[in-house]
Amino acid sequence: MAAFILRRVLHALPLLLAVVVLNFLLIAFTPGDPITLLVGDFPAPPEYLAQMRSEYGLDQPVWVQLGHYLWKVLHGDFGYSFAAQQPVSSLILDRLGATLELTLTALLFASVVGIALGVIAAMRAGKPLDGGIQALGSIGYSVPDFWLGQLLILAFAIGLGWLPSQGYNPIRGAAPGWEGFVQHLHYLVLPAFALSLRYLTLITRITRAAMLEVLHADYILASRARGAGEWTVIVGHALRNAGAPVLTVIGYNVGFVLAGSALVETVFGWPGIGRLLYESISKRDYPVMLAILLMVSATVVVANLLTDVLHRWLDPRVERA
Amino acid sequence: MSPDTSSAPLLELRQLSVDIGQGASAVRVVRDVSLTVRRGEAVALVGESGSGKSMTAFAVMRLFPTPQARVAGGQVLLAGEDLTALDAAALRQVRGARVGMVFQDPTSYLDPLVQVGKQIAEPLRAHGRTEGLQARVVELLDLMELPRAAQVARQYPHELSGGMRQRVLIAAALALQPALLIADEPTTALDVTVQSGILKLLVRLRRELQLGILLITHDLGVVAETCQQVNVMYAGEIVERRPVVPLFEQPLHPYTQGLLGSMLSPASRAHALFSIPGGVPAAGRWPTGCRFHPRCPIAQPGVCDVVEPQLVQRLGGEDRCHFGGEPVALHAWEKQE
Amino acid sequence: MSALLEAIDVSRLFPVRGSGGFLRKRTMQAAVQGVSVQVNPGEVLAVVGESGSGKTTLGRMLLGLTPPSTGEVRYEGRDLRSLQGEDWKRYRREVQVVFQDTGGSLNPRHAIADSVAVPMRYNRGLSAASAAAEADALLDQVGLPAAQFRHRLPHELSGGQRQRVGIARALASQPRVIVADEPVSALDVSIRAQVLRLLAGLQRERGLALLFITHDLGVVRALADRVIVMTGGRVVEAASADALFADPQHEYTRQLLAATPVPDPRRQLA
Amino acid sequence: MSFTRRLLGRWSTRFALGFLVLLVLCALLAPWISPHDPLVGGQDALQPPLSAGYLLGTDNLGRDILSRTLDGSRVSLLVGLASAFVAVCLGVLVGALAGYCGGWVDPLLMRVAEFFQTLPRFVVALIVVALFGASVPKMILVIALLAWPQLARVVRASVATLRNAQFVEAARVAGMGHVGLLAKQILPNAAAPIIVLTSLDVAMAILMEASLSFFGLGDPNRVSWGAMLNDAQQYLRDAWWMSAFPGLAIALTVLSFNMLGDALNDALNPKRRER
Amino acid sequence: AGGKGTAVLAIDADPPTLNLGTTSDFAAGDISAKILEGLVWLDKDYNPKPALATAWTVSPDGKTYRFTLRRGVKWHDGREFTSADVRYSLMEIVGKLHPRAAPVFKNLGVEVDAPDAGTVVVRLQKPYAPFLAQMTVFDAPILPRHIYEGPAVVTNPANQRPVGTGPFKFGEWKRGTSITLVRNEQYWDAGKPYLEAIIFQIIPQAANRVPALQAGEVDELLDFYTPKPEVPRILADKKLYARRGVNIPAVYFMMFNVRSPLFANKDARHALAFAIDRPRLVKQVMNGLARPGYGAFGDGFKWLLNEEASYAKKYPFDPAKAKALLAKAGVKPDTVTLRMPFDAARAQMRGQAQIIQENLRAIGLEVSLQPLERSVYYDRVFAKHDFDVTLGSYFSAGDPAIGYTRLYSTYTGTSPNTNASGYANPKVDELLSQGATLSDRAARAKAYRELQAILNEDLPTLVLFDEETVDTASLKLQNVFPALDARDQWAGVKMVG
Ligand SMILES: Nc1ncnc2c1ncn2[C@@H]1O[C@H](COP(=O)(O)OP(=O)(O)OP(=O)(O)O)[C@@H](O)[C@H]1O
Ligand SMILES: Nc1ncnc2c1ncn2[C@@H]1O[C@H](COP(=O)(O)OP(=O)(O)OP(=O)(O)O)[C@@H](O)[C@H]1O
Ligand SMILES: [Mg+2]
Ligand SMILES: [Mg+2]
Repeated sequence: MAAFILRRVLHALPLLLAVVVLNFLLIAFTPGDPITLLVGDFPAPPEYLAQMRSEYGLDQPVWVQLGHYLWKVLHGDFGYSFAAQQPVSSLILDRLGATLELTLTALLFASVVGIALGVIAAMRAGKPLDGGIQALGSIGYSVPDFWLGQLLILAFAIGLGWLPSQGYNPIRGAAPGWEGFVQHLHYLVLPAFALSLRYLTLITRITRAAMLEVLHADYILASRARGAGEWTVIVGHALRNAGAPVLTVIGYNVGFVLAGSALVETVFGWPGIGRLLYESISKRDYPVMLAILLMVSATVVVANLLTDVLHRWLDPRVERA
Repeated sequence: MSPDTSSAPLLELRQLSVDIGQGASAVRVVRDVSLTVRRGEAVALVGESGSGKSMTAFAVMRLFPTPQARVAGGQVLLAGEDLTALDAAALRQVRGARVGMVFQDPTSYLDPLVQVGKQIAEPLRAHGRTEGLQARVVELLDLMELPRAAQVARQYPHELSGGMRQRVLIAAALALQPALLIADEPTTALDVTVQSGILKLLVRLRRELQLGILLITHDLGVVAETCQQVNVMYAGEIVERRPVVPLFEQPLHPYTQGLLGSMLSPASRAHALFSIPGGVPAAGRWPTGCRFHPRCPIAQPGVCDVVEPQLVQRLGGEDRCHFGGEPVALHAWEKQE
Repeated sequence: MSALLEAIDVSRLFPVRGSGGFLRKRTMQAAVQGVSVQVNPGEVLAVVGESGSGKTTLGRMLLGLTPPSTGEVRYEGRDLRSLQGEDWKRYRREVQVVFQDTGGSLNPRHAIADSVAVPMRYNRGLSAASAAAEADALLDQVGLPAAQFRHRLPHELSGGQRQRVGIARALASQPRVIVADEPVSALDVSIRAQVLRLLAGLQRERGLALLFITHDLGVVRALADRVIVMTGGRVVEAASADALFADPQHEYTRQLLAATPVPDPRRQLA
Repeated sequence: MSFTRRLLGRWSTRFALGFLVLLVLCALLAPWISPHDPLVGGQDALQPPLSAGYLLGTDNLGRDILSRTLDGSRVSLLVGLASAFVAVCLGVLVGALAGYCGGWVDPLLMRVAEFFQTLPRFVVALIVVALFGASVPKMILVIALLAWPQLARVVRASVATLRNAQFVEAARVAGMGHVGLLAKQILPNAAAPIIVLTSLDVAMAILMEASLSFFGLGDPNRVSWGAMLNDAQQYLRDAWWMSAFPGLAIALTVLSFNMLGDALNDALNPKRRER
Repeated sequence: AGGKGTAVLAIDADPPTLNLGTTSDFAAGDISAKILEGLVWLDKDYNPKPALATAWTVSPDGKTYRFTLRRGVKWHDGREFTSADVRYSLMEIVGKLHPRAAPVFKNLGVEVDAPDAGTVVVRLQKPYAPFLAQMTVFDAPILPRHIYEGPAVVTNPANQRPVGTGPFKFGEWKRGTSITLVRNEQYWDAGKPYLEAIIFQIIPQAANRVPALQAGEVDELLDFYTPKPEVPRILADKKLYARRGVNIPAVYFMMFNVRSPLFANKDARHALAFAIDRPRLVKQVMNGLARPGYGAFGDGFKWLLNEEASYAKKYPFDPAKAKALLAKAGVKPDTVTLRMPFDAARAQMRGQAQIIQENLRAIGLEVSLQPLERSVYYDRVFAKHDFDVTLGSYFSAGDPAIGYTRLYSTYTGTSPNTNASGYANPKVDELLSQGATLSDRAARAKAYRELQAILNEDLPTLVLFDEETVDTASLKLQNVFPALDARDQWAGVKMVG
């Protein structure tokens, strides 16, 4: 297993290198000059622009910049954000917690609820309950998430006033202790829901399909023939065997959830990486963009790796290298 | 030790019917099947593919591979108790505890993700045993003549050979010492050498544990080696039933004779090989009259294609042929050739 | 008698992913090891052996579907690897196959007449029209009246009927050798006999050579002139059919004979 | 049951197909059936639905929502279908090559696919369109470039399995060449997942176009549903109809393609037939 | 102690820096204006009022300014504020790095002397009328020399946690969420400030800001952050105070590329002036919060208006006339497509562009809208001049000479936010220079009136409308917005209830 992980990591390295290089070149060859954004809306003297450019190393040929960048990334240094005038790593670290909180909550919610709904639908296949779950699922999957976010805000925050419309914590400061935590959870509900819905319905669909695939498998029949109860049959055998595709979908969609957070965090004013990315795109903050893209790609790679490892662990048939 | 034919039947099917599908589109794949298994007796159910053997077996435990199938009529008596009258919970108490079941393809009937020991212990757990599971599993695997039982218990199905897997399935079926074992083509997927091992095992268990066995197969050679009673099934119906020796020596139904005739023996050469022409009609598209008449060499127009034959008692067994009692039937196929 | 199709000391290795080890350590396992067989014109050669003994692999090497790791396969005395252009085409045409899996060996989307016509179009270069006509004739010949069966899809046929299509397709190339890989083991007893009869008849009429792979000694007895017995990738016994049944030499052959069920209820297992 | 019967057996599929047919008709006929010029407004800004002359109301610049929604279907469908088409061509080509050739070609192509899969689709599209400017062809290309790997993987898996299927080997023994084998024997049998994924890709592309337009990165010279939602953002509380109709149009279209995908999946998969 | 209440002010995003000496970012100004101070501040009538300078004199030739500094002022870190800080700030930071002030300082050849700790003398090489107006915290903030003296001003960590002399001290910056300022107990204006703390809450989604204001989560929302369609809702809210229309003038305009063959012709430019429905732009894009274009300098500076030359007289909405003019310019209908790039990030531009597209199509001109990411936009328009018409808006910063001159004065460089039209007229340059250097307002007005006559006729740029602003605050806040710039002068703001 350790060797397998090591091999996968070694395989992933060139991939990540390619991601960095491509992103770097993509961004470097776009028209426009980030420095002009930095100085604001009045004409700045050319000397000043030149000074800024050399300050950020933008006056060098692209391949030199790329080389410098790769060298620094290798040493864990993601450069300096000229828009925020901070080291990129500290900028990202500042926001990392919020994003982790949001995406993990969304993932967890989507997985648990999605699997539960999928199992229920599969067991009631063809019945009204199944139809209902499938119909809601299709709709949930089809509503554009940015629109959904707005509708949620309109309904639950502005209309009903049950939940805050945006932000991370009460503005004037959260109450201490437990109460504060509950207050904070209020802020989490809508964005987490908006972020998870598509994913949730996807998991429901996959779980349902995978369950249907295995519910009529011979070993399920055999287990019933041994007198096993429904719980054992469904959870112990069916869900376990349906697990691989479900797990795969969960793992391989982590990237999409992360990317989706760019939208949701912006709509809900959540102070995370996604919004930072969106802001950095509009400010042309190359180092931040690059670092976040790399981070997302790396997360995807790691998520895939974890999925495979988990898959191997769950399924003894996959050979252990 | 010969089977205790005097005792009350262990399993008795009475006029059992199985339907697939609902309402108008329902197809009766098993019709009015009656048969009996006693303690310590191996009873065969033979017939070509699609004749309804498996459906009959599944009907015993009311456990079908497709949700469309259901028992449409008749009774299943297990030691006198009617299983068709039980509710789901009560039926679950029967499954695995009083009736064990073994299937054709040991690979697909074992959960690939669960250690075989756990699967053998499953009926024990399902029926409330929590202690000494490990020991019982090892004991069962020993009984199945598997070496290094403790190690095998920890392995996964794909790590075992086909013969070992089939033994595991049998071990799981016998974990709670049921009186009846239903074995649906337990050796079809296996090599001949492995098959002979499994058959020997079944024969031993039958005698040592006084196990009643309902053995489903299409291989008459297997039947000849292991069973005492034989039920021949065609198109959802029992067409002949008799003890094994008379059945082989003096089959009355032309279908039985055909089956026996198409067996390969060391003496047969290909050009001389016999086969029943045609095939089993698809379920639901049974011909009128005798279901076998389109393939039958002695079928007589006006009789066989019109009148449904009934099971008739004769010569120590039963058969379902209009001419079963007449001399033509004894050598039906020879006259054909 | 010079062999039509022969394997000379062929072996075939397959990689098995070894356990442990740091980076992928490939170990090779032999599926077939140093096997030589000869198929003579017009003869039926049976290959028997337990599951996994390399029967299929041997057959595939003779068919040119799997290249041997060592040794060589010769057709009419010439190494397959040296066959070029027309010679290769002729080999392709003259050595045909019938597979075990009646369902999987026919394209589920093609009407059976089309499947039968494929070898005529490609191996023999017939035009679409003449291929279709000939395919009809062949279907008739294997007992599937073309008028009735021509347009059926494989799933609309029974196993025995599908196997007949498979045989018709093999015949469509007008081969001299057919490699039949367990063509009857998936079939019902009564249908099995039909197919065997058909094969035996064709073999006799056309003087076909047949390499027959099976694990059923009854089938061997019914069809074969000569038999080779394989276990663990090696040939352990080769003899004429009669000699083999009368006086098996190898321990495994004896086991095999003993394990075959005898349809005599008076000799039940004890 | 025939394929069509199986496909049309469910009401949801009939709904989806009906809606899509209607949509295509609307897109084709938009210039003739629109009550107003979708690009021309006037003084009648923010009229609610059912007000004189405007069935679905007007937007902040006084343009007719109905006409704009009809016109918007053209961009959505164009982007959806065209990018799915490009993605399918690429995906099938790469997947078939990788699956059929095996050897070193396979891992190489799959690494490339993996690389594109590692990139977060939406984010990359956002960056590319933001930095290089928006136009419909560009959007189609970007979306297609990010969508093909999934198809390639699926096709590769099918082809790799089918390559060794007995009927393919039989055809090989029958003398068929590589191209014939791929085109006539293998790919037709891998069609099911391709068709299903295509319909899902169309849905995905439509959503992506809408999202990009929502961020103000669409082509402003053409009406699109996402752009309408973007316009509507500021009027969410004052003119619900500005966002409701394009939003619904997106949701229904995506829903229909998804349902179609599901239905095809079931209909093309013989194993699912009876469920 | 002393302060009461915490005010929450909405902003849109994290500012890049809090060093106002190097940025003209709006949010940075919002925050830093409470921490830092200039020498003066401007009241609602553009009058300079004492801040760090208590008094000043101007030499008769308008070239020498002598400021008397406030004594006893302490930096937030406890150090004494002296004239050295002023000299350093003006010469080393503002004069070199401030995007708005640096070019002006360079042009004027500004020299700063500090004859003693309480006096600063500024010498210009030529007179410059709005000089005092540029000595506010926004254009010339005074920064602590002891912290900035050293190599790199732009990367100084103090930019993230500034030290100033203002009423509030930097507290905490939660990135993406909020920035908190706390009361400066040592503030020179004893007793002030009245607030205990200020929280700048980041609300990235514009649509969420007004609800937050109405719900009382936020106490102040400036026009800059307010979506226009929501303004009527604000004006109707009884719990809110809205300051409407008192603002620093800003104009939205359409610039013609006079290098292009089409717009080299004055008739074509006039045609567009007749064709574009400016009142509709005001109504539908700005929700009525603007005034249709008046002329080259808008109508924000009442003292310089030239009614004779105004657009209302010269270019009423008249598509027929527009068509005729186009024909006269030799343009056949439906043969030309104009390329109109604009900054994609600015929501108002899209609406304007669409109405203009519609208006021009009506006279037979197709317009291709090209929303571009900002730096690409700058590159296309200001560096490459690759456009036919473009949309923009310039902010006057309180004087036409500061903000609007760059629209018309001859310019050959590539800096953004300059005159990209390619229009060059020595007469105009001469008059603009007069407008900037004459110290007498009447004389300046004369120059500007003459400019309007020329520019409204030559029309290198068509002013579409003057923006009107609505800055809003909760009624719980008292004494808000005493200054011209709503972000300035928060020491006197009180919180009640
Ligand atoms: N899932 C199913 N749906 C519909 N019909 C079925 C299903 N399973 C079996 N049948 C039909 O029921 C009939 C009896 O099937 P059964 O499986 O009992 O036959 P069998 O005698 O066991 O055959 P085999 O030797 O092939 O196992 C057949 O005609 C078959 O077509
Ligand atoms: N493509 C392959 N890759 C790896 N191993 C293979 C491959 N083909 C065959 N083998 C291995 O080679 C051995 C021989 O296989 P082969 O299929 O030839 O046996 P067989 O005698 O035909 O068995 P059966 O009776 O089960 O068909 C087996 O252990 C098998 O696992
Ligand atoms: Mg069966
Ligand atoms: Mg084989």
